[in-house]
Amino acid sequence: MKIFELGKAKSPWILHYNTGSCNGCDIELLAVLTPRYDVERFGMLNKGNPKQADILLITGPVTKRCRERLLNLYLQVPEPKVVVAVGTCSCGGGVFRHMYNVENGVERVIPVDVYVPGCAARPQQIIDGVVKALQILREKGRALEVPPHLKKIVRGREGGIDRESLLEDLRRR
Amino acid sequence: MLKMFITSIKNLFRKPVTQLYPYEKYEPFDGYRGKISWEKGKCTFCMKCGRACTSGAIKILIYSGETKEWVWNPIQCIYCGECVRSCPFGALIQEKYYASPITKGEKLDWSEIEKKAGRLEDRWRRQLRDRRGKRKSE
Amino acid sequence: MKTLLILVFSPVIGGLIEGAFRKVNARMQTRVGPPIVQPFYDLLKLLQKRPILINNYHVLMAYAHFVLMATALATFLLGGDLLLVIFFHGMSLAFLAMGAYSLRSAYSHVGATRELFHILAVEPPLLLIAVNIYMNTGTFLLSDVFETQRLVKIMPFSFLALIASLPGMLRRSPFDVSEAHQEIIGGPEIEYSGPFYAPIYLAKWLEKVLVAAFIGIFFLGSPLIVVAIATSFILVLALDNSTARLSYWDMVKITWVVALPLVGANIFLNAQGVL
Amino acid sequence: MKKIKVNQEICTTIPMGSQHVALPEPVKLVFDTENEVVKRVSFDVSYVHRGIEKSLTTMYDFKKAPYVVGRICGICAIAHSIACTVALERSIGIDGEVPDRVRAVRMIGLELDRLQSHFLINGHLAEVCGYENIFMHLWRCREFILDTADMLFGNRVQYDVVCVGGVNRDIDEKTGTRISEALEEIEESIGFMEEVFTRDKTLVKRLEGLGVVSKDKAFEYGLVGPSARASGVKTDCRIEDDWGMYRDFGLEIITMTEGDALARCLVRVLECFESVRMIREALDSTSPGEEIQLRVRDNPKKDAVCRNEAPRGELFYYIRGTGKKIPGRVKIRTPTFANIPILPHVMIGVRYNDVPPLLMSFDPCLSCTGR
Repeated sequence: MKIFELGKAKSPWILHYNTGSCNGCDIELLAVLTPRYDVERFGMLNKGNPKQADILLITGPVTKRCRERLLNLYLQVPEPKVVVAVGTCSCGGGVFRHMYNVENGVERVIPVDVYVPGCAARPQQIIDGVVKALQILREKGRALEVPPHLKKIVRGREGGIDRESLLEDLRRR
Repeated sequence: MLKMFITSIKNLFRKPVTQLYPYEKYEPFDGYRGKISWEKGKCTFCMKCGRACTSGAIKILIYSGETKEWVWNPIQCIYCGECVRSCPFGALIQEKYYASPITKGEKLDWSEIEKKAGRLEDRWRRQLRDRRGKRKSE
Repeated sequence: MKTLLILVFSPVIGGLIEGAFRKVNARMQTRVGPPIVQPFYDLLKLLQKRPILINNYHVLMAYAHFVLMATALATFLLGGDLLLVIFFHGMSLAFLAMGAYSLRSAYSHVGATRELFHILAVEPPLLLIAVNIYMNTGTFLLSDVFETQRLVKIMPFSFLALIASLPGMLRRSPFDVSEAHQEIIGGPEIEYSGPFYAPIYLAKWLEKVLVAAFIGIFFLGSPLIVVAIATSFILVLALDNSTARLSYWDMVKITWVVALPLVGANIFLNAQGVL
Repeated sequence: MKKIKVNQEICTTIPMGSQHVALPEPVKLVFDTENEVVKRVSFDVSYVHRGIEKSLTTMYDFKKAPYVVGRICGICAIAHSIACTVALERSIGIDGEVPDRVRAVRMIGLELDRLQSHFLINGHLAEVCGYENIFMHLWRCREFILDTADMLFGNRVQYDVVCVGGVNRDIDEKTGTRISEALEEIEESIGFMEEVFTRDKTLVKRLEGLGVVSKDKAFEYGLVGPSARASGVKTDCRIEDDWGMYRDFGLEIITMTEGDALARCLVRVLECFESVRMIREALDSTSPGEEIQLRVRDNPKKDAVCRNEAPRGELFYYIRGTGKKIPGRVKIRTPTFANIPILPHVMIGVRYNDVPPLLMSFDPCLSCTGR
């Protein structure tokens, strides 16, 4: 229905998690909420609650202690969801690449949809990234609309993703 | 408390300070450390920029023949400008525009390129060593 | 027919009020703010999310919260008993707290306890205001109350008491203790997600309509009714933007100390026949 | 530590973190509360350990070190860069030759950073108190400071302006005059901040008498920075280990005696005035056009330390030079590391709703602490 289409990409509620970044991107993320940039124009709210979030904004190169928490948070966000890696170090490690306690980037732990470059990412870049994420959110929302007779099969297939197997996969790495 | 109360009500009738960014164009200050652009003609592939780069965002792939490649990863760069300062030929210029975000498909496979550059550099070093060894033995 | 109209239109008006709240709040902070129909976008999105169920009881309580809030509003607008309205309103908040207690989440428990304090703070002034209305009109039945004109003239202090308990009812700073975003991230509603959060979101709109109707009672028959409602809401928002959050104990104390004597004074003056 | 008996059965355990709205950084605090009064606290701060000290002795040569240590913490990035650079310069033995202009530019960078950091934390403190409007206003004012930094150094957060032997870019006269204009605007907004933290009733009511640290306690736990100064301890590394020209400019150490959360905020506010004065002095005392970068030929060869006053307090760098390109040992002691041990002691007996403001009043930076 057309009216349902409207709601898809108009109200992204964000969840922000710092996985060991330098705080630079985190404070820019907070700055994005303040009067100069004001992303509430796009309906974006900092919910801070994974169960009510749509967009995960992740900063930092994912330290080894953070990755299980990151995975937990990712699994708690209901679909459709989009992951945005904010800042150089969450995209590929940045200066922290190949340090001993660091997974090089968020993509090693959870799938990432949009990469926002910059060290630290400017508010303008973050807004650009969010706008891009909104398009992806709309597409993902469409992909969720599976015809009812196929729903059983799809659900069965998606049941394969559970926390234990993902954790096992992480430990093996 | 009272002052903020009055200010809040006054703000209702003032213009908001928000920049409507994606709809309103934003011009960065001169001297903003943005994207790195590379001029092919001036570059001699001396690898100084690659060595100066803190985060390893510049890789120079020197294949066996004349084919050489300068690769810069926008999502690995920390935009410190050290490569621009280290370039003796002025082949690198830092633009004042920031890089835009990219999606999954547009991303370079950086670990693959890192490996490749390492392999090529090793080979190149070995060749250099062999040549020196030959010269010494002669 | 009237019932149907109320059922359809009150959420729409509630959504618009909620949108206006967010817009005005943003403008007070010198921001642009979301479009005024933003709450509807939010609701549509919530309905389309993949559901995550925690336990059945939890979800049941969310729906009970919504249904009782809707009943309270319908009773009010259809001219039912004022005491019933207040009872339904309090009951609906209690259901929210009960839903929050059904989990093992610490934030949820803290939020639920605060929600109960919330009921404790807000309901007594409302009840006393109802008693005051009964004194002046001789009935609790709203359909009869609707016929009296400009109640504010004879009970101005009660109206002030209602204004004083508004920040508590609308969960605005200084009394937004039960959702306290920076402390317990939404309190009782923290574990609801997607389509199960939607009824709670809707109930919030309905509560705003209910509050607006409560203010409207005092200005019946006056052309200023809309202006009065809008002004009191703007005052609440300005207060929200000029105070820090206080503790739940302060909320109960301040609401009672300010609102109860005001209503009491009005009752006394009405009894003496001064007003 | 105060001994309070904890009844396990009626206790509610409230975890806070590692992901929480009031915390921009991952830190886990677990509170055992009775009737929302905190009875026991446990801390876990090492979520952000990345191994930067190790990498400085294995991966990066000393010329890249200022850029890498800048990424320890984005809020006090330039404080880290300067401390590292000064320590390296002392290790190489060129710290006496650094021209005055370089010192001035570094001072301007550090003081701008201090300004934005103090605005940031005071705004965030107001937000966790539930006072959203102050947060929005202070962060709007903070944008002026960030714009100034953007104009001067080419970035908003990570300035990356310091390098071993000098600075990367000079401030020309045109920008200098523009900064002086911006400084007036900044001073006005500091005045606004002062008014808020002294006059605003609800905010003062919440912060007054919250988490009192006496002078003796502050000595005992070795507090640093604004938290120590709010308790009356007169300490400032800008005076004690002067790499710039702070002693010449007559920097005043601001102290207060109350030692509560409000005093910590007010110390920060008053320091902002002092920072603005320092920037003005630095701009006036030197002129552009001098040499801004020394040629560094040697490698670090001596042991050297540098103590620098970051926005949060004393920042300590120790570098062991080995004569090679890569130093043998880099030791960093960050301000928050010194400020954390007292937190469990002041938190006991506090209501849970006062915990986020109390935590924020100490201005914790876990990225520094975890490294």
